[in-house]
Amino acid sequence: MDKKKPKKVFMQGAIPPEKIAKSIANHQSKTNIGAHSIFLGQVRADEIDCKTVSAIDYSAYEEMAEQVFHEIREDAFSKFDITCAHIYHSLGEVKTGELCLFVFTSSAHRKIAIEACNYFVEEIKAKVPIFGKEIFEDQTHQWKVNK
Amino acid sequence: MDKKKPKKVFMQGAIPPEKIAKSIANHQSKTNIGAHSIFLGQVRADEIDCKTVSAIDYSAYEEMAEQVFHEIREDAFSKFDITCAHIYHSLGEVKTGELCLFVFTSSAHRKIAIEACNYFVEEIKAKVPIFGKEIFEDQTHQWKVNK
Amino acid sequence: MKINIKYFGMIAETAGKNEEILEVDEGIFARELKARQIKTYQIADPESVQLAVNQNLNTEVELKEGDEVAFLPPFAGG
Amino acid sequence: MKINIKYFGMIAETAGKNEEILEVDEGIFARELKARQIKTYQIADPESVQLAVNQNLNTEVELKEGDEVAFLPPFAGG
Repeated sequence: MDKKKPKKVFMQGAIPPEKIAKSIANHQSKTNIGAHSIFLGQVRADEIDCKTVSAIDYSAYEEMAEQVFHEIREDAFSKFDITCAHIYHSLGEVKTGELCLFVFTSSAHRKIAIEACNYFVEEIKAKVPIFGKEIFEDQTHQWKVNK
Repeated sequence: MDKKKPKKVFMQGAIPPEKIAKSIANHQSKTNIGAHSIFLGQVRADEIDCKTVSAIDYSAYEEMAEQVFHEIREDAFSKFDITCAHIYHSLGEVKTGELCLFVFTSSAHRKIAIEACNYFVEEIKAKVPIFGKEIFEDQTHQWKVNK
Repeated sequence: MKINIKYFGMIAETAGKNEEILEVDEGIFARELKARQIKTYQIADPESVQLAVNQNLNTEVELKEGDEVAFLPPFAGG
Repeated sequence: MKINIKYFGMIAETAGKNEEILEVDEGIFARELKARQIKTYQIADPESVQLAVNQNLNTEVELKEGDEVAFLPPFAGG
């Protein structure tokens, strides 16, 4: 069920820590879960050519991105025996120190939850059309590229 | 610094989801962090011989356990380029669906945070003298063994 | 025939627009449209640019009336 | 000499106590104390029992007056 429901991944601005607490609390009724694995991406104040990043402004090809997120979910559920999986990604400005990505996987056993979480993170970085403008403190910018 | 401070790992009863949100929020001022990896252990309602687990009652050889946690931390900081690491484990009764373990690692880069988190989880399961009494719904019990 | 084009990130910035409708000849391939627009807007680092035709990454497809073609710079999610 | 013994988990349950002070002969090794207590309390699955002498896992050490010896069943953290 959980698997089939189309999920909204994008949210405007930073992901608040309370959202993570709420997601965790929502899984306490699922007593077949033994392990949760969570990955959080946080915007770093990188220094590039003596300028410091103060925020990343995220944009995306949203229709395609939601479709790719859906395919990644389908793949993950066929590869891993997970109970549930949730992904949230920011759009718009996310300041340094704030969270831009939240991946949350759950399973009866730890290895499966952890592997599935890693799978999601790598797939998201590689396949989802999301773009990031790194804004420096002096308001100049450069475009971020995933490594 | 973070590394040297002796940390209290054990807490009485289940770990509330709000504690996780608070730990995350506490790291938003550390703008050299790019990735957090979190592992949560949740008590499963396993069925064994037609009886269902309703809680685990955790006990530990506390003085030794705190020392082993400290050694695991020292090892992890020497092996992985992590910014910070936090571990919390429950003592006493934790009901099914509630959290008994919270491991939280942070790094500039995702692979390091994730690997360090896995390292902590495996080391904790293997090396820390913690014992778990699985209490069934009929109040009988059996002793849990890590696989 | 008409093709709906979308530009993202660095490419939208270079092109100075997020979308446009182009009138092109029948039989044009996505890769040909890519080459043409890269030249038109002097888009930097062309090898790093991916095209999505109707949301599928593919440059070896012949375009049809009404297709949506997106010009995508390197991904930076997460 | 006196040795402080601690029992945990399943072993404490079997022994019916969490700790005791035992009077033993000088020169006794941890493994000898282990064998003795396993017999005394009929502790099940002796291979799974680990001993910590002053918080270090080790059965090949000679015990000294005042040592703390913990009998540890399989770990179950997490």
